[in-house]
Amino acid sequence: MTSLKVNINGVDFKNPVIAASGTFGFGEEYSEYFDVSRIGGISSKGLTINPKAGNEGRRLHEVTGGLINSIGLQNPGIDEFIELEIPKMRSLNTVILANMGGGTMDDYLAGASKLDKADVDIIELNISCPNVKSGGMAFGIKSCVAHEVVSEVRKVTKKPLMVKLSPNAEDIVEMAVKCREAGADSLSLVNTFKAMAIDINKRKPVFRNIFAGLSGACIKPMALRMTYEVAGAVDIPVIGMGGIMNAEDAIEFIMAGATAVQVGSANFVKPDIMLDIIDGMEAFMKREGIKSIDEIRGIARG
Amino acid sequence: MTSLKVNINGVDFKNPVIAASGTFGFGEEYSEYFDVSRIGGISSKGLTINPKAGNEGRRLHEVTGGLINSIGLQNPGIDEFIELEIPKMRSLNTVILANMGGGTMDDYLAGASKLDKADVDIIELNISCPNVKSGGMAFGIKSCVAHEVVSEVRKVTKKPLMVKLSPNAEDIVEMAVKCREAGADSLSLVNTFKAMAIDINKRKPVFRNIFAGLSGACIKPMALRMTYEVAGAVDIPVIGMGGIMNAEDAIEFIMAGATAVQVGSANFVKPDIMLDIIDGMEAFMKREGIKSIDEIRGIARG
Amino acid sequence: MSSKYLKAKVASNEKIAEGIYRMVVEGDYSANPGQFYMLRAWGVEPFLSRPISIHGITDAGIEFLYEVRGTGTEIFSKLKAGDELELLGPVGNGFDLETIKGKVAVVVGGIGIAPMYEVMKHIKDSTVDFYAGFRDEVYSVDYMKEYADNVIISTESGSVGHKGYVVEQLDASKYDYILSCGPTPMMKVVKEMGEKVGTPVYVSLESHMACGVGACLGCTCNTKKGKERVCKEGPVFLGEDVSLDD
Amino acid sequence: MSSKYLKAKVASNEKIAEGIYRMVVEGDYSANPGQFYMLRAWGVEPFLSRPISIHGITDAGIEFLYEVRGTGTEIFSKLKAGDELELLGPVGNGFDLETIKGKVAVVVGGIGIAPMYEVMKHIKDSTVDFYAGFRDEVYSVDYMKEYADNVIISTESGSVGHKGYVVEQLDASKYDYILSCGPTPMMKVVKEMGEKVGTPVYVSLESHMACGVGACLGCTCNTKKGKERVCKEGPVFLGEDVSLDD
Ligand SMILES: Cc1cc2nc3c(=O)[nH]c(=O)nc-3n(C[C@H](O)[C@H](O)[C@H](O)COP(=O)(O)OP(=O)(O)OC[C@H]3O[C@@H](n4cnc5c(N)ncnc54)[C@H](O)[C@@H]3O)c2cc1C
Ligand SMILES: Cc1cc2nc3c(=O)[nH]c(=O)nc-3n(C[C@H](O)[C@H](O)[C@H](O)COP(=O)(O)OP(=O)(O)OC[C@H]3O[C@@H](n4cnc5c(N)ncnc54)[C@H](O)[C@@H]3O)c2cc1C
Ligand SMILES: Cc1cc2nc3c(=O)[nH]c(=O)nc-3n(C[C@H](O)[C@H](O)[C@H](O)COP(=O)(O)O)c2cc1C
Ligand SMILES: Cc1cc2nc3c(=O)[nH]c(=O)nc-3n(C[C@H](O)[C@H](O)[C@H](O)COP(=O)(O)O)c2cc1C
Ligand code: FES
Ligand code: FES
Repeated sequence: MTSLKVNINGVDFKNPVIAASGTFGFGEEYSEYFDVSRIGGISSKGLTINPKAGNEGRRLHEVTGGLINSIGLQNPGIDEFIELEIPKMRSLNTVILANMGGGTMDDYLAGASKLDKADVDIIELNISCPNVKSGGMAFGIKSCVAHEVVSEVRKVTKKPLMVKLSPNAEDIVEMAVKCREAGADSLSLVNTFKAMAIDINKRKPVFRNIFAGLSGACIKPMALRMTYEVAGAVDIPVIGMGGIMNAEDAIEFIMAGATAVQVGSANFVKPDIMLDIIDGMEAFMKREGIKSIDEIRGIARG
Repeated sequence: MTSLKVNINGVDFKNPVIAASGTFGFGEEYSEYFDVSRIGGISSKGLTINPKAGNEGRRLHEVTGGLINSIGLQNPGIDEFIELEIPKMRSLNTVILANMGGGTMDDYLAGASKLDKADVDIIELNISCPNVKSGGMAFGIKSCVAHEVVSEVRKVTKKPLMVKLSPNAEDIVEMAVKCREAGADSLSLVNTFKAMAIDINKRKPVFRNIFAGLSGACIKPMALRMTYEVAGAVDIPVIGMGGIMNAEDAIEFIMAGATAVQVGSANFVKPDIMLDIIDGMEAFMKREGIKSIDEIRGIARG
Repeated sequence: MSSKYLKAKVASNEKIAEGIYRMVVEGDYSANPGQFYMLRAWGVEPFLSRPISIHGITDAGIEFLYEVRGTGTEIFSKLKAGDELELLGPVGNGFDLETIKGKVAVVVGGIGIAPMYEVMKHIKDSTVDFYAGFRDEVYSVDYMKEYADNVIISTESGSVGHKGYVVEQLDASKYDYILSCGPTPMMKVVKEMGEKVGTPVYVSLESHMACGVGACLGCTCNTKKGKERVCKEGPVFLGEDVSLDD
Repeated sequence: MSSKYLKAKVASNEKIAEGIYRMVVEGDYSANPGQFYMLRAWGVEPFLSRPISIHGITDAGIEFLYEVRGTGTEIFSKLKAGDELELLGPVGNGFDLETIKGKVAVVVGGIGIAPMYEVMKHIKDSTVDFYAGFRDEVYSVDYMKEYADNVIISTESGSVGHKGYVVEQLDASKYDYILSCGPTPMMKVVKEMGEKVGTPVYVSLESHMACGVGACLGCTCNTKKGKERVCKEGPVFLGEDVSLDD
């Protein structure tokens, strides 16, 4: 019997394949296309304490092996999420991660307090959000800033707290260590890479904010490296992501030390790609005589 | 008359398209395939004071939109470069950049002193090399370390000094500013991104050194972003590179503020791709009625 | 009309004008006119699927009419009978053909003609005037005539019909409803003409899309109700509800 | 024998065994037997071109024999007559056929057979024993016989010829020269057999390649003279000069 089951911070997952925040809505949109209950979990679109309209102008730009997005955290706000979306998400019968962002410390704390009482399994704290106070540099760049946010959020919730790291961090390993010290129960990485594109005919940046976030197959080799480094530096579960397109990619992350993986942009390539990934992982394990995913976790670390 | 001419630190380039270090040998290998004198310049393969055999084991791994390499600076050493390669390079009739690396401060200084007296137009200082003294962390990660190397190298050469930045720098803007303060005449960026791959059948990293450098189309959106940021932070010429595959890409870098560009991995896709890029840039300029590349440099910065 | 992700075989794919192709894909389809599909005929590169409107649904399958613009549509243009295509859809809302009745004008520019064949086929108990503008070469109008009471052609080059823009031929006040699809500047003029005389105008918008199913929020436009998704609440909007400014 | 980068049309591309194809590409070619080409039939994805040996050069063009292993060779297998292919080459050194004379053994495993047809064609004033090992299905041997004095087949499954490994059939001491191409473990055995009895063994190596022209130093192997480039100083090396350890 091959088992893909994993446990993260006391929460049981059918398998280690989780839909990444912002690419899967609240799961409902995709439930028309496949049996969403088969995936390990869903990380909700990024939530903020107040509803957010998101960014103006172009929001997407395709590049080789991926895309750049500038959605700007459009979301209905945590209250509406709790009231309208959680019940629907629950009916999808899989683990719910509430992905939460914020522009100030207060936003984070207010959001976390509300989510603490909501019917979600894990809070995924997105620290890639621009810090309003420090001129827009994201919370996730300097470890000391991240440490402060995570410590404070830790105080207001008893839910499992997964901190989602930004690949733009100055030092991803130090960042991981600091977040763990500050009370993170698990870490997920990576968020999107800071990138840009220029429309040479219009002679200006494609995006209003100039910079936006790169995701997709193109970031995988870097995301895998960061996952490997972080998994070696902390003793809490690490959830890897970034450009995972198939079962082989997912297995690389597991062998690098990830407890589970998240799949984001790949959902745009094929709506039910996560089922292919789950089935492919199971087939690989059967072929190699691997009974539990624990047998290969971190195995490439030697 | 459309002119692609540029001048960098007093050196005239026919056009702003330069072959990137390590991807074009010393130029000779490609001269069989096209008229190499048509390109703006050649950055030599990375040189070190002593000959280097480079890394053992697999050196290349293909990924979506690019490749990961672990060559390990294999090169014949600066003496042999000066004696045997420079004369051949000169006969290719284009600008010569001597790309130089090192494992210690002494290596850099000894190398730069020799190159100072050699027939090269520009020294391109590669600070992405692992610093033997600090446990292998590259010189190009922390600005203070880079500042020290550049300052010292500056003292031993009067040649134009171009410092090649690593995208793995903790803060690429601060890095650029520090390198300029330390005496760099120009900056080139980016070198390869720290990445990795795992062979899931062998259950171990593809490369002996585990980590290796990512290049190719996949890195372009990040390299362009860094070029844009750096060009906004310093008043010396910035030479952009990273995933440039065609004329449109090259123009994006120019519009982001680059004085010239380098083309690396794209040479593997089509040996004479730099000619396509040069011709394409010229065609774009004609179509848009642009007489000199100066008219569009940095234009996307608003 | 439930949406699906499926693979199907190309039945035919012919060039009908310079850079314009009509492709028929095998299978059994049903959709609301004005809906579209996310199409794909490649691996990971280009990364995203391409939104293409339903041009027609017949017993033989589904028809797409498309213009070659870049990598994706270029690949479509090279597909041959028997090649495989991935389809996700039908997605989007389409036109509300229960409401749209009476004297109807359909105003299209260039490839904006694509969704309107299936739309006109389903407009009932109405007279339909079909206004079509092209740069130079005229296409698809021949069989469009089947469902139009009047066909009014404009070309910028003057090669066929009125020389100039399609909107120059339109008197919005003559109609109960106007349906429009084409370049944004054209739809903006039509929308304004309708607003001036109180004729409701429906526009079919374009936007860069990733998921196509409403999950990524990449394709939003500004409407009276705030941001709405072109792939979900759209692509068809009531002109007065939606902003056509970039 | 100067190297070029060119585009050429596929003349034919047929499956000759399970997963094995023979492709003929139009044009006028000349090369040293054992050299290879960097082939490409796609845009940027996959990123790198694929090294494929010259299987044969005829008046009709150049022949490649290849096994489908992954994305690149899969794309090759789908090419049809008239499709375009990009070729960079011929590259590498090839076999030194001025030296190789007398009693010659050619020892191949699987798709390692590819370069040897052109090689055997050009071995002059010699007797050539051709040892070919396969897993199960035997291919290309029929026309290889043209240039071989003796053909000795082995299959691991025993379906044809000797059941077992090809090297089990070989007595290195009988030959003046041995030429080998195939899986590294096989070539290692052949090299050692040669070294034991003093027969020079030439091996044709594989390596992951980027540039194919000697510029990137990505394909090096360890030789007595230090690192050498498989794409430039190789792919053919004298066995005793080169290390076959990973
Ligand atoms: C709802 C909808 C229906 C459409 N119906 C049709 C149709 O029936 N026939 C037709 O010819 N075209 C239609 N289009 C436009 C078509 O999707 C684009 O022309 C096509 O995506 C261009 O892809 P490309 O690879 O050829 O061009 P590229 O320029 O290489 O595309 C690059 C990127 O931009 C996106 N893109 C480029 N142009 C557009 C655009 N105008 N709108 C949205 N995304 C774009 C692509 O999806 C891709 O992500 C429709 C668009 C939308 C949104
Ligand atoms: C000098 C030389 C001559 C060759 N001649 C032939 C021939 O005549 N017929 C034939 O069938 N094969 C030949 N090969 C092997 C052939 O190049 C590989 O099978 C092919 O590159 C695999 O590509 P893929 O996309 O199908 O597989 P993938 O596994 O998708 O390739 C992934 C990557 O690995 C590289 N790669 C994979 N396997 C090899 C390999 N064994 N050697 C080098 N690179 C590899 C590819 O270039 C690519 O970068 C030769 C190799 C070399 C070095
Ligand atoms: C359109 C889009 C929206 C995203 N929104 C969020 C978000 O709201 N919160 C968050 O933490 N990450 C967000 N992400 C990042 C993804 O969750 C993921 O970290 C990243 O895309 C890398 O994974 P991938 O390469 O598999 O897409 C978004 C990504 C995309 C493409
Ligand atoms: C095979 C290979 C070898 C390289 N060797 C060097 C080197 O010796 N010195 C250096 O500064 N950069 C080296 N680079 C980095 C390139 O010069 C360039 O900075 C990088 O590849 C990004 O550009 P690209 O995406 O156009 O390749 C090497 C890159 C590759 C792919
Ligand atoms: S394309 Fe994703 S929401 Fe419309
Ligand atoms: S492949 Fe570049 S040196 Fe051989």
